[in-house]
Amino acid sequence: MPSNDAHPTRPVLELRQITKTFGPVVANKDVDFDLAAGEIHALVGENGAGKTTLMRILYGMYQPDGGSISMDGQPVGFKKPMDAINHGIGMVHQHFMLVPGFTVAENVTLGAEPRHNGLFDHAAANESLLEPMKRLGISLDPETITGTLNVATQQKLEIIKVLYRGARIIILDEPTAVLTPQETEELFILLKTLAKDGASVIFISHKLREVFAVADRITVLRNGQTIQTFTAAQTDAASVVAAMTGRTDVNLGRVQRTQPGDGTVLEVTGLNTDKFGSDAALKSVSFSVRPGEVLGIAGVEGNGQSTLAEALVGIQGLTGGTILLRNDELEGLNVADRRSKGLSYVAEDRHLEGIPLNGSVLEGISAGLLRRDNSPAGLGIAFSRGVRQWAVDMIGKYGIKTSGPDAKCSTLSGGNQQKIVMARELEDNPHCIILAQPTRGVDLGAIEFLYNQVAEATAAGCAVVLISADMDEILRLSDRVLVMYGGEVVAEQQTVATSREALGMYMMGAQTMEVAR
Amino acid sequence: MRLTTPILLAALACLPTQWTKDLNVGLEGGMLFGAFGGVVFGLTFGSGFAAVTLTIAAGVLSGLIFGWLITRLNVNVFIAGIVLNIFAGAATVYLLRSLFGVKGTLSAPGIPSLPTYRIPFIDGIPVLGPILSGHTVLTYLSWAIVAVAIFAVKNTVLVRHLKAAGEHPAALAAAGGNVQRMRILAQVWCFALCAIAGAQLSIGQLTLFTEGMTNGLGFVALAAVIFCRGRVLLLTLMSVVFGLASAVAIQVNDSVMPPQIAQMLPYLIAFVGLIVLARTTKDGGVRIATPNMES
Amino acid sequence: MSLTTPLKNPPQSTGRGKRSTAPTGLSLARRLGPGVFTLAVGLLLAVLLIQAQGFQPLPTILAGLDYAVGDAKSIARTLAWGLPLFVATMGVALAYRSGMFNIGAEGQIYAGAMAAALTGAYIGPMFTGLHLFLCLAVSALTGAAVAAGLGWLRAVWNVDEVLSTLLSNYIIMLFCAYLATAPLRDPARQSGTTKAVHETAMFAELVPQTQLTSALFVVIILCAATWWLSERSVTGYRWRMTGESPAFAAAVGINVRRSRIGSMATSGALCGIAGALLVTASQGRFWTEIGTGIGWDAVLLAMIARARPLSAVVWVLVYSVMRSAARGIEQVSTVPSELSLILISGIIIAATARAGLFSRLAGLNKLLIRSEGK
Amino acid sequence: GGQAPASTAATNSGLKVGIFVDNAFGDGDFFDQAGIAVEPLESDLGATVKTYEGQLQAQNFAPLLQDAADANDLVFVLGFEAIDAMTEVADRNKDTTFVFVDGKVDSPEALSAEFRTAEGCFMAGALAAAVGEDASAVSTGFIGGVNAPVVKNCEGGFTAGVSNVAPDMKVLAQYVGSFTDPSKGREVALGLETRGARSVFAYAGLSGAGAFDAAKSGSSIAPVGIVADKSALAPGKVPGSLIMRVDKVITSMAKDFSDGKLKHGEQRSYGFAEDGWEMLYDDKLVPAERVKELEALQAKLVSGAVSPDAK
Ligand SMILES: Nc1ncnc2c1ncn2[C@@H]1O[C@H](COP(=O)(O)OP(=O)(O)OP(=O)(O)O)[C@@H](O)[C@H]1O
Ligand SMILES: Nc1ncnc2c1ncn2[C@@H]1O[C@H](COP(=O)(O)OP(=O)(O)OP(=O)(O)O)[C@@H](O)[C@H]1O
Ligand SMILES: [Mg+2]
Ligand SMILES: [Mg+2]
Repeated sequence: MPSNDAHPTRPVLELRQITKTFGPVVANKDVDFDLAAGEIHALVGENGAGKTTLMRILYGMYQPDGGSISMDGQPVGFKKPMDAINHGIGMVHQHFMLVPGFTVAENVTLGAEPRHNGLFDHAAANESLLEPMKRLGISLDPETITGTLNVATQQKLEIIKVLYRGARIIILDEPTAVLTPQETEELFILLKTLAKDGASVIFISHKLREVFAVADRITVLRNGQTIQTFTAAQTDAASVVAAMTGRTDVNLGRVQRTQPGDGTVLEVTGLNTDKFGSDAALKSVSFSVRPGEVLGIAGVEGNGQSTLAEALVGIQGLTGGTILLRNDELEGLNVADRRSKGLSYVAEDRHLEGIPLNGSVLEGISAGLLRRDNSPAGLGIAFSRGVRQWAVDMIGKYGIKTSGPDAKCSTLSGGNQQKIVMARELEDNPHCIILAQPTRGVDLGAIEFLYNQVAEATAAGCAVVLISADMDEILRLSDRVLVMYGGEVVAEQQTVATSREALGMYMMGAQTMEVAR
Repeated sequence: MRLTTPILLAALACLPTQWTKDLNVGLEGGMLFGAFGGVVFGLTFGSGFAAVTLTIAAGVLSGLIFGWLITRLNVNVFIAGIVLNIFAGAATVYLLRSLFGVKGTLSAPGIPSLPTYRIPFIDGIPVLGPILSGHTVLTYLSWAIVAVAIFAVKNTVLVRHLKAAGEHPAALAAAGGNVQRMRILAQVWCFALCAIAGAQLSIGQLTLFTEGMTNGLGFVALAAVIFCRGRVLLLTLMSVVFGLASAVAIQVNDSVMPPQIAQMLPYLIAFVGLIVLARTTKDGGVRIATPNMES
Repeated sequence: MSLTTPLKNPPQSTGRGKRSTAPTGLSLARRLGPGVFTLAVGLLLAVLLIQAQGFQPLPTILAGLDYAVGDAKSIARTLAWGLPLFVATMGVALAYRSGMFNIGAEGQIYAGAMAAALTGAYIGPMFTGLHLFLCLAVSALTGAAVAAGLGWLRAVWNVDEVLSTLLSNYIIMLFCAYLATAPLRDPARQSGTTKAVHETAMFAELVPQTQLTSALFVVIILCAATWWLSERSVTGYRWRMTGESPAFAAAVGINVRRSRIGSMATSGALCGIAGALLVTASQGRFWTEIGTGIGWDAVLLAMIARARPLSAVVWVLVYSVMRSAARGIEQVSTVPSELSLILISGIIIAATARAGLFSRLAGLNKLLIRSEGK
Repeated sequence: GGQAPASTAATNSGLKVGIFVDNAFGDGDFFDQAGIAVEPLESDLGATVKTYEGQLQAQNFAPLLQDAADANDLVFVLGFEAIDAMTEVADRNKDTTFVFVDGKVDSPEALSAEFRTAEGCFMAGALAAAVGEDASAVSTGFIGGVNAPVVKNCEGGFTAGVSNVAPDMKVLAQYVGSFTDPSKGREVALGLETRGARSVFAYAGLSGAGAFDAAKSGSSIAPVGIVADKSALAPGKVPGSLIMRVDKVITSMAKDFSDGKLKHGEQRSYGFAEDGWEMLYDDKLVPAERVKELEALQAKLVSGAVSPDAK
């Protein structure tokens, strides 16, 4: 166990030999982990490595099958989250744990409401926020409805919530996934302030850049086991990646691709729409994509990227503008007709739109083939022997790990589910494909495979619109980047000529600031 | 007013289950059991008070069982509700026949009726008097529950936890709340109030039990709950509207409108209201938690 | 997505866990297991209820079964009773499969029955086959129109179909009652009945004195066709995907609105035909209580069959026998025939609670083993 | 343990009588009135009686009637909904005699026994008017189940009866729209009360029970009973009942059958003269001279001196 020079204090928290299985899945196996006072300790690992599980055990949400937890040298056991909370552990979950319809004050005090004569004490609740807010140096109206706040503020609210409960060990599970680089930076300042005050932070992230920016120590999990604990100052990204993947040849740089061709495949002018769910409405969005080109669309989520994708494919109606695919007008067409014209779409929410979660692999993968079926009234057989054989071939070609075409989609891992989607969409031989968050929740190995498939498609002349919240993805794969803010395209950059920071500025709406200056 | 009380009570019963997103569509069945319980307990103990108390107790017990089924055993609440409606229809007839040997209606001199009370001052006021006064305890109770509910929504931790259990159960659990307890509690409340609503029908308004005597009232109440989207005052208003519609339906003369058409009124209002609701609110109609057929 | 305890519907964890733990040799047992379990619960319930009435359970049940399936005539009678229910259950199941909770079957059956009764009575007499076809077609159209309207409201205006179909039951049934008691009442009759249909609008009896008519063949064809449509055809695939995951369907280019309206219309048509069978294969006219409860039976059976056509057919068979047996039991004892409805309720709850119950038991077992180990 | 199930096969060699009802016994009304006949049939005629309940499941009517035909010589059928099924079953079981009670049936095989509704309701109207007059009411109420000919017929008789006794009294007629909804019946009764009626007659099946319930729980309205003696439903409130002697009709026809006096296809009609109807008065609520008047009126009705038909 490498000791930490920066924090010579003895550990406030020690996890020893933690084991947890879910049926056949071993999520944690003999995991060791310790945490010192005033330390920021990062926990990294690929998808499904067992990070969340370990933290849930620590937080009393799961009971370990084996192993022990001790705090300040005393063995402890948490049967439910309340036990952990009472021991000063607070958790900011991977998904927000905020009730959207509640006010800020109600959310922060949920589960530990100040009471007066047995009734909810509105005044005391509002007041109790002041101290944590002062500590973090932010201010919020306690009466605001939480659902109306932006994600960064909600993230801060989560931290206020943890402080309100008096936590001295704060767990953050992938807190930056939804933040812009600048917002991430602000969050890190908060975390460092807290650590300086003597609190300990466990920080889970996939993004090594962030880990190195904030952590004192880094522990790597792989397949549910502890691989190594590094001192951040004494290691580098390559060693951590090697520990995470068990491979030394992982390419984290730009994907090898052919040069885009000439002409235009997709030409979008002046798109306007209404609001789409929680996403912004589009305001005169225009762009074009060349054959073989990858156009990246960057932006903080909620700035119209989802609306754009759904508007292009025809799920969301337009209030104005034109979409030309190889000079065919698409605006008036429905999804099926647009697809027949050569448009493909990888939806951002895999479980909702990408695959039929409870359906079979066969049903998911052959949607493209069956769309073209025009037997009278659709009464012909859906899955003829030919279709089945095709599906089996695709499973082989894309290396989809499954027990067979009749397996339920929900039994596949995220990466394999995404391969089903990719197989279906790419095998349609589209002229243009819209990729929305194509590798979200997919691990490094599968990502590499999927990128290579995209590269192959572009080599064949397919135009790609790549919508991604992952800046690395955009920088690695795209030729050109558009940045969206508030439903508008606020910047266009050549990928090789821009930087993460510059894009980050635009994502925050910096363009308007520039104009103001 | 008389017709409003059971609708209002049933709607209030259902409200917390809407908060916890376990909308109980079995109101009709719950009320039917309540009505049956009121008559049976009344007949055995000879007192209206005992009848109501025991019926509520039975309701609480059923609520616990129902809550246990839908939380611990993961029975889909929609299926459970539909089954409850059908089960109640069959079971009350079964019991009626096997315990009392009658079919259709159980009416016996021994069935107590709940006394009605007049409110001293209001009783004298010309128009309001007969509307507001001269009702059973249960009617006044229903008004009291409305008041308490309005207060509770604003000021209690319990209602917050109930709502959190529906809106974001994980958040409540993570904050140390008990989601399952809240969900079960909502069902217990639902059954207890349905029991009262049923008792009001069988020994408040009448002193007899008839097969299927709820006659769709539970579904009307359900419609009221769906319209109100969790708000108590609106719920009360809707219940009164439906109550009035039913009253009009009964008193309207054959020469004005055939009785069958008149009886459609509450359902038609609910149906049209449903469409209006879906058209006017942003996120459209409320989905009832229907099961996934794969599960 | 996967959270712990508070998650209301843990994402398919149970099904998956089973798949990978159970040895493959047990696969047949596992597939039959649920059915056996639920039937066992039903049987247990029956024994308890009959015993509570002071009768010997087994002989009573056997007497009931003898009444239901004792000889060819009994079987024919039982089957005859179930004919409309087969069609209605298929209809409801088809809609469920497409994610449309059509609990308006009762109303659609009434509408269909009324349509068939009017077509049978006011048109014709004419060549039997044609007249019957006309009756079925008109009621199918009527049921389809009603259901498609409600489906349209759901698909286009997002009006929750659970509530709208529910309310439509009352509206339609009251309207039919109005028609049958006032403008279209058979003047020679006291109660709310329409005129009797012409002989040419009645199915011929197959087995004398049992009411088992040649409608049996119509029912078999309809069941087979529904199965093909729902489980095998491309349209069925589109509808199922719409039900399973509307967002997925929309994203891959399936017309979700069309699927919803189409499946509702087909469902309504089947329910309408079920209503027509009540008239043309049994009653010969419409009357106000003609189909009481059949729609709800269909809803329950479709649920218990989890909307699968094949298993729906099996459950309708089982249920018809139960109903018939309950009637037989009523004749030889004082056990009310509502017994069958109570049993089916118990069976559904048992079936839906089974997974939860077993995983609880398994958990308990594990706990016991572990505490012994310590 | 427990009792063994009964056998379906008849053991007695005497007359076998079946009574089929389209709904079920235990209604405290029409069907139970028929059920009274079982006892005298068995003791006086030595018959074996079996009962069949259709439970309003129309699909069961024909099979059950077939069962009844197989097991009995004489089958009484009660309930309008079963007419079709009965004519059909009667046609193909010529060795069994079917009698439809309470209505006219056109069938060469089945017999029918009709109650002259207007005649009975006339007396109910007379009683309601008498009670209303004593309570100095200007109107009396008539509650109908559904708008069917029998009910209209009854309303006519009722109105005639009222105007015979109290020519100025208004009849407030209201239909419930259902025979099975007491709570609506109750609301209708209360509505009639607020419109000035002090007596009411409900020809509305179960829905009528609501009127008795209203009276029992304090309403000042006096409900006249129908079919059976209804005084127990609202003790001290029911001035009298118009009793439908279904039992007498059944026993007398069964007797005629065993004497060989029943002809297939025959249609019989019952009124006060044939013991089909009977009036029962509560002398605590109706003064003796009123009862005398009413009995005199009934005699005139039987003799044909007054007509029960509405003017
Ligand atoms: N409730 C559960 N039931 C069954 N398996 C589970 C459950 N929760 C987690 N797992 C499995 O345990 C393993 C570890 O999951 P965990 O969520 O801890 O991974 P993670 O490292 O947090 O991954 P990610 O980076 O995707 O958040 C995975 O294989 C996951 O599928
Ligand atoms: N809640 C759950 N219940 C049961 N099994 C689960 C659950 N969540 C995940 N699994 C299973 O655990 C396994 C790992 O899932 P997970 O999505 O974490 O994989 P992964 O390691 O991230 O894979 P990939 O790299 O392909 O995304 C899969 O087989 C998945 O089906
Ligand atoms: Mg995780
Ligand atoms: Mg994963």
